[in-house]
Amino acid sequence: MKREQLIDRAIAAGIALLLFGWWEVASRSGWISTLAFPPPSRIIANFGVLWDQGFLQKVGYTLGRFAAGAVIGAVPAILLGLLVGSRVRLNRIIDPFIAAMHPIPKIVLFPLFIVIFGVSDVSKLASIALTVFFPAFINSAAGARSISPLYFEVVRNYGGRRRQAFWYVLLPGSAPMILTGIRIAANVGLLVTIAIEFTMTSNGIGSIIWLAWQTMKTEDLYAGVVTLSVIGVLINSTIRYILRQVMPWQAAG
Amino acid sequence: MKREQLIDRAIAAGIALLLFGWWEVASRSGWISTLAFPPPSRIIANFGVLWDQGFLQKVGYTLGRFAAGAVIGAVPAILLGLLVGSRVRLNRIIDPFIAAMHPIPKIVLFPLFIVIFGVSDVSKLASIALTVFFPAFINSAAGARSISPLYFEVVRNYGGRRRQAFWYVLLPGSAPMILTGIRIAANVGLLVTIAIEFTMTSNGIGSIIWLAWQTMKTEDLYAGVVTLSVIGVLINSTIRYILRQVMPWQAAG
Amino acid sequence: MTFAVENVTKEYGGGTGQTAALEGVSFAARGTEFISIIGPSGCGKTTLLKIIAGLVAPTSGRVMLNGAAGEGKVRTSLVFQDHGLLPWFDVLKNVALGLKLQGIAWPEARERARHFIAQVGLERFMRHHPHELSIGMRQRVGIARAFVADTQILLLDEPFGSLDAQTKLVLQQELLRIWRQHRKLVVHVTHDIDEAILLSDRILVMSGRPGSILEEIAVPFERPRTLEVLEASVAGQIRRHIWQVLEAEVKKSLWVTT
Amino acid sequence: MTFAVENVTKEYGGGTGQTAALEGVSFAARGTEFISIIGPSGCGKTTLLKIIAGLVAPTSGRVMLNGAAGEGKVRTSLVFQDHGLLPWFDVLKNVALGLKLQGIAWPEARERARHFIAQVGLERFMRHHPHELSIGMRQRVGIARAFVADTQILLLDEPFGSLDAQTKLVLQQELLRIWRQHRKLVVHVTHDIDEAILLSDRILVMSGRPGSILEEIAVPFERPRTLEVLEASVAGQIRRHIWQVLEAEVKKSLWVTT
Amino acid sequence: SERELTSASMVAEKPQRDRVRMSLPLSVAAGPAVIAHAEGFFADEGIDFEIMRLDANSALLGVASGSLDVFTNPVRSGIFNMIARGTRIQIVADGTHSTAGPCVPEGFTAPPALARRVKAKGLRGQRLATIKGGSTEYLMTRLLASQGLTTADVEMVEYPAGESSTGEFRVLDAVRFNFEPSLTVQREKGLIEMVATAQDVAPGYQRIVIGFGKRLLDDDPELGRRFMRGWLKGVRRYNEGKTEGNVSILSNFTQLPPDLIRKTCWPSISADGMINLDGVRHMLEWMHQAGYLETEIPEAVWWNPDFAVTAARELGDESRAVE
Ligand SMILES: Nc1ncnc2c1ncn2[C@@H]1O[C@H](COP(=O)(O)OP(=O)(O)OP(=O)(O)O)[C@@H](O)[C@H]1O
Ligand SMILES: Nc1ncnc2c1ncn2[C@@H]1O[C@H](COP(=O)(O)OP(=O)(O)OP(=O)(O)O)[C@@H](O)[C@H]1O
Ligand SMILES: [Mg+2]
Ligand SMILES: [Mg+2]
Repeated sequence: MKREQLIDRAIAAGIALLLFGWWEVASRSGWISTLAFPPPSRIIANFGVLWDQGFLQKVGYTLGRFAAGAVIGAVPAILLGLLVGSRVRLNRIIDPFIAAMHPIPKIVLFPLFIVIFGVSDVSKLASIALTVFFPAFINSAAGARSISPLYFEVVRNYGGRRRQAFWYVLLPGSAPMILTGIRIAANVGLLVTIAIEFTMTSNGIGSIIWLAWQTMKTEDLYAGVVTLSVIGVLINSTIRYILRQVMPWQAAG
Repeated sequence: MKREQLIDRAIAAGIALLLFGWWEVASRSGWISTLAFPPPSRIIANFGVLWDQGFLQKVGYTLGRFAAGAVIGAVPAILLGLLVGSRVRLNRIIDPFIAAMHPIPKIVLFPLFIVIFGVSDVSKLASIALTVFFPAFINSAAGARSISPLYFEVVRNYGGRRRQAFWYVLLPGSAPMILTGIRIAANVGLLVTIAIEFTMTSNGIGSIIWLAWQTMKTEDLYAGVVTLSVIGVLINSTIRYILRQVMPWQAAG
Repeated sequence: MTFAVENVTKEYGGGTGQTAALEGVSFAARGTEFISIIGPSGCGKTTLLKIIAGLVAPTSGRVMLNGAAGEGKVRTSLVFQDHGLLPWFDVLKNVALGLKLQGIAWPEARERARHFIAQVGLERFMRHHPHELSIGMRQRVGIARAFVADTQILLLDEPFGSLDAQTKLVLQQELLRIWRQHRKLVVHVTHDIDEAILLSDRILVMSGRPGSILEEIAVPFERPRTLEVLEASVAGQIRRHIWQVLEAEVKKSLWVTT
Repeated sequence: MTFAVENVTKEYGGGTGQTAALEGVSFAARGTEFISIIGPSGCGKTTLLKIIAGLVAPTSGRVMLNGAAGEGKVRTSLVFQDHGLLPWFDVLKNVALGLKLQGIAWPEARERARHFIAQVGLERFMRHHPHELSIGMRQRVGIARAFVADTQILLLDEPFGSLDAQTKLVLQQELLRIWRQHRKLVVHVTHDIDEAILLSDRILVMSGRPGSILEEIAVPFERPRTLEVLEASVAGQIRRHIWQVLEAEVKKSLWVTT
Repeated sequence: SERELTSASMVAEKPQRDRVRMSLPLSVAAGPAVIAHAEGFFADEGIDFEIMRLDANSALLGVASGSLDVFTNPVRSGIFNMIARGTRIQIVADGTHSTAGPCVPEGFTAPPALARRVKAKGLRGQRLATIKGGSTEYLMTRLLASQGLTTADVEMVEYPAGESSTGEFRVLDAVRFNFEPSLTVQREKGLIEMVATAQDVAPGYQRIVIGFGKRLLDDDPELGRRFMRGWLKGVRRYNEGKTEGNVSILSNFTQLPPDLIRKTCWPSISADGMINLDGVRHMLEWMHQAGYLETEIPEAVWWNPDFAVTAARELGDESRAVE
């Protein structure tokens, strides 16, 4: 098992190297536009330059915004999702509202947030939180619905009250779907954070990408993109780690 | 059961009416900004005006774009997700790539699409499809992972081959999570369709909203928003209907 | 404690139409009695136990405790026919579940759980999760969980069905010891007529679906009993009688002739 | 067909450490034999059947068919101990599963499935889903599914454990009829010693975990047999012998004294 | 050092400084405010100045709802419609406008081949990128009109353009509106050529305006005047051109490298705060025809020159000297 995992990691790394290698060659030899797709080596070298300009601090701004918004959105989403998902009638009443609010574009309606929350950072966090809310809610509710009623019977049988059923059944039983929802929500939230930073802030990865566009510094652009990818991979590993701890019998790699 | 459902619908409708009633009064009496939140009655009246300006046709453009992009994105997402989710090692190899690509803003990839697809509608569909892909993939893969190995054993036991296991176990067994993923994906896809239409097209709901902002005609803005909400509710009802058909033992309302 | 099931009826609704599971089930019991229930497959035994435990609502009728309606009022522990182990907990946590839910601190709950886990021969598997156990082992975990909870009413739904004869014997004795020592009401569903004779004060025989009580048979043997009682002629009579009642009931649904 | 299990060993790995389930299990069988396996709970019986069916890979050893390694090569149908009904299919589709997977057209598959569903007394529940059935009814669906598939090897994992005595009897007879008529190899795991005596040509008694074959006992009665054979003295000897072997094995893991 | 003294004494007398929040784009066009802030002109006026980067719609709604005090916005129908609906906002000063000169900060560009074709044979039948409703649509109709064409005579490409655009990275094979800094960057790389400047198409083109909301207009007009003094001082310093100080302040603010800031063309901003009224009137006429304006509103309702006039008078003649 252990060895197989190492081999698979190596295969993934190999594929990544191959892709980047091909990109490097294709860019250097001019098959693909060097402007649009600068060779990876140059992107990496450029990281050094950015580093000296406080790159890490800018990433920190993005992460701070993202984390705050994500937590504000995800925690109530999970709790409400589990509650609604575990009660058929509540679900029937609440679900249409969720369905109606989900497709309302948060970025496009950002100015309305300004009216409600003012021009402060609260408006930005609210958009991120609201974006994170929906996938987390929907998957949590579906997770709650997927739990066999037998398990709730078991807890009631041994004198467990509703609050206890939450900790003993609802939360562990829907953990895989909650975590899958969190994974999607985190990524969507990250995307919205970047979109907000694009036009609404003068710091963070989003503004790096925006500036890079303005000045056609594609290495900077890819620095932003690579950073986002790394964040994405870290989010995902964390979630898989938690999943392995919580659901030992369903751990896939 | 039937009667309970009707009561719940009535409760939901009652809550909605209350909210809109409060909004109407609050807006008319000036407690909330009439500019940012025009009274619902005015929004409804304005629908008539928009109708005469070919509103339905514009909605049609949005739905066309959205449906095309969503199908292009979701079908491979589900198939690939089920494949990857049902094989531990494939999952271990592919998953990091998904995790790395998910948080890349699709607008950043736009130049790539332009290089590949040219300045046509195809590039726009590609953005929508890619956005839809990730939630659909992630939930499908998680759905496949959640199926008890016992069911695969049953099919193998009766001489079923891999292809058959797909139809007999993989697809029905992960249906709830696939459909939950589709629900999230559809909404995210709709949001991106609107974002694309916002600045890149002169038709569709997104462009209605764009023009509404340009001219600060907020009734038009809300016409777009309400239409999106209705589409969201329809998407959701359809998915719940399918779920009830496919998973009779897990049907929640 | 007095206990009575009064005219309980249960209909399941749902997608595929109505299914009548129980019809007018009534019986009474003393608070320290050992009752076994025997009936054809699908006649509503599990449904009846769940109604007594307050987990399923009867369509009509009620469960009386000390003269008042009380489904689920007095604490019961049900050994589920399909084990009902929580897949996210290991054996130890599953067995300690009832204690934890009663608010007993972990060190004490752990020790008490450990005792019963050893009793069912699973000490080595304390840290295993249900999916790593054989079916019989899961059933033993379910039994240990009910034993440790020590409630006034113990409901057992074919608790020994997946166990080998020897293990079954050991656990039957343990069950009797607990019952005698803690003076509780045991309602025990089984398909094994001999087991019912060996263990119970009274045997209720149920009809085919929709289930109702056809006969109540007192088992006259002194306690403690040994396996020898099964060779007594009274045991033979009881066995034959139940056999015949069951045969008639089963033939109604199974048209195949033996 | 010749059949042999050769020196099969199985270790389960996983989160909670290694568990040795089987150790050096060997036995051979003729292609038309009826073999029963008896062993203490958790000794690896289910694991052995799954290895024969090719569903679980042995850690070492192999299953030989007609002299060649062939786990899962010859078609087998296993009646799963935990039923293994697909929750998304109704009873009819579950029973017809094997036929559908063999590419048999729906009208024919449906008719054949319907026949066996009636056989197990569930005609009225054809359109029900597994969650609407009692445990015993689910077990009967699992049996019908295996019977209808009609494969060369039939593997039964405690198939009658949740059935009442009468239903069990009917289905045992049906099993024997199918076995005689279609001349197949049956490997049947049971905890019921009498059932093993009544049905089998040979009984294999397994040791406690890690399981191995302790004894092979031929059952000398003529067929067809009636319940009377159980009263024969040879039956008594076999019963007592198996009982003693099991007792010794079970005592190793259950320290409680009876 | 004199300024430091005054500001110190002001702090001493009046520890409670008034906060003014203003929306600004992340570009050189934010120059006056950024410079005034950095040089302490606002502090001198007892203003605690705060810069907000916001999109145009958020800026307008921010001012309308009182959480923002000064908006920076392109001239567009939304401003006038809001005023017509009774929102208390007014345009109070010039943001940027075009002037004749060698250094052009905005105009229609195209990839070289297309640019040459357009210059030789005109726009008819060529690809033109725009988006409806904004001020770029106005400029585009002017561009077409200058060649006697309408939108029917060209191939319209749906693409983000004008002030909404975030990405200048994509090089589009079409004539499109373009502005700094991507204008300079793309021209340097030889990716585009200028087809027609904004000044060619609409002389004195009023691109950006700044405006006040109720707080500075009615509740505390004195604060509005103080802000305007600081702002105009900033404009004067901005108009000194690409001095070391200005370049470094703007480079800091925009996060663009100093040499790029130096290379780009800085848009003109009038030192007395006056807008190109004729130009705006013409735009309003066009908006009305295009159906973007709900009602016509009198000039006095949307344009309030008083703050700028007063501030310019108080600041004396030195402003004019620079211009
Ligand atoms: N998936 C698994 N992971 C780890 N251990 C397992 C797994 N499946 C079975 N085991 C272990 O293997 C041993 C044999 O299990 P098996 O299910 O074959 O027993 P069995 O003889 O069928 O028992 P029973 O009569 O209780 O059904 C048990 O000790 C069990 O703990
Ligand atoms: N959730 C349900 N929905 C619909 N019908 C159900 C449901 N649960 C049980 N039934 C039906 O009720 C009847 C009684 O079921 P129950 O499980 O009580 O039987 P049982 O006597 O315990 O049978 P067994 O001995 O097979 O366990 C059955 O006919 C079954 O089909
Ligand atoms: Mg039952
Ligand atoms: Mg087993």
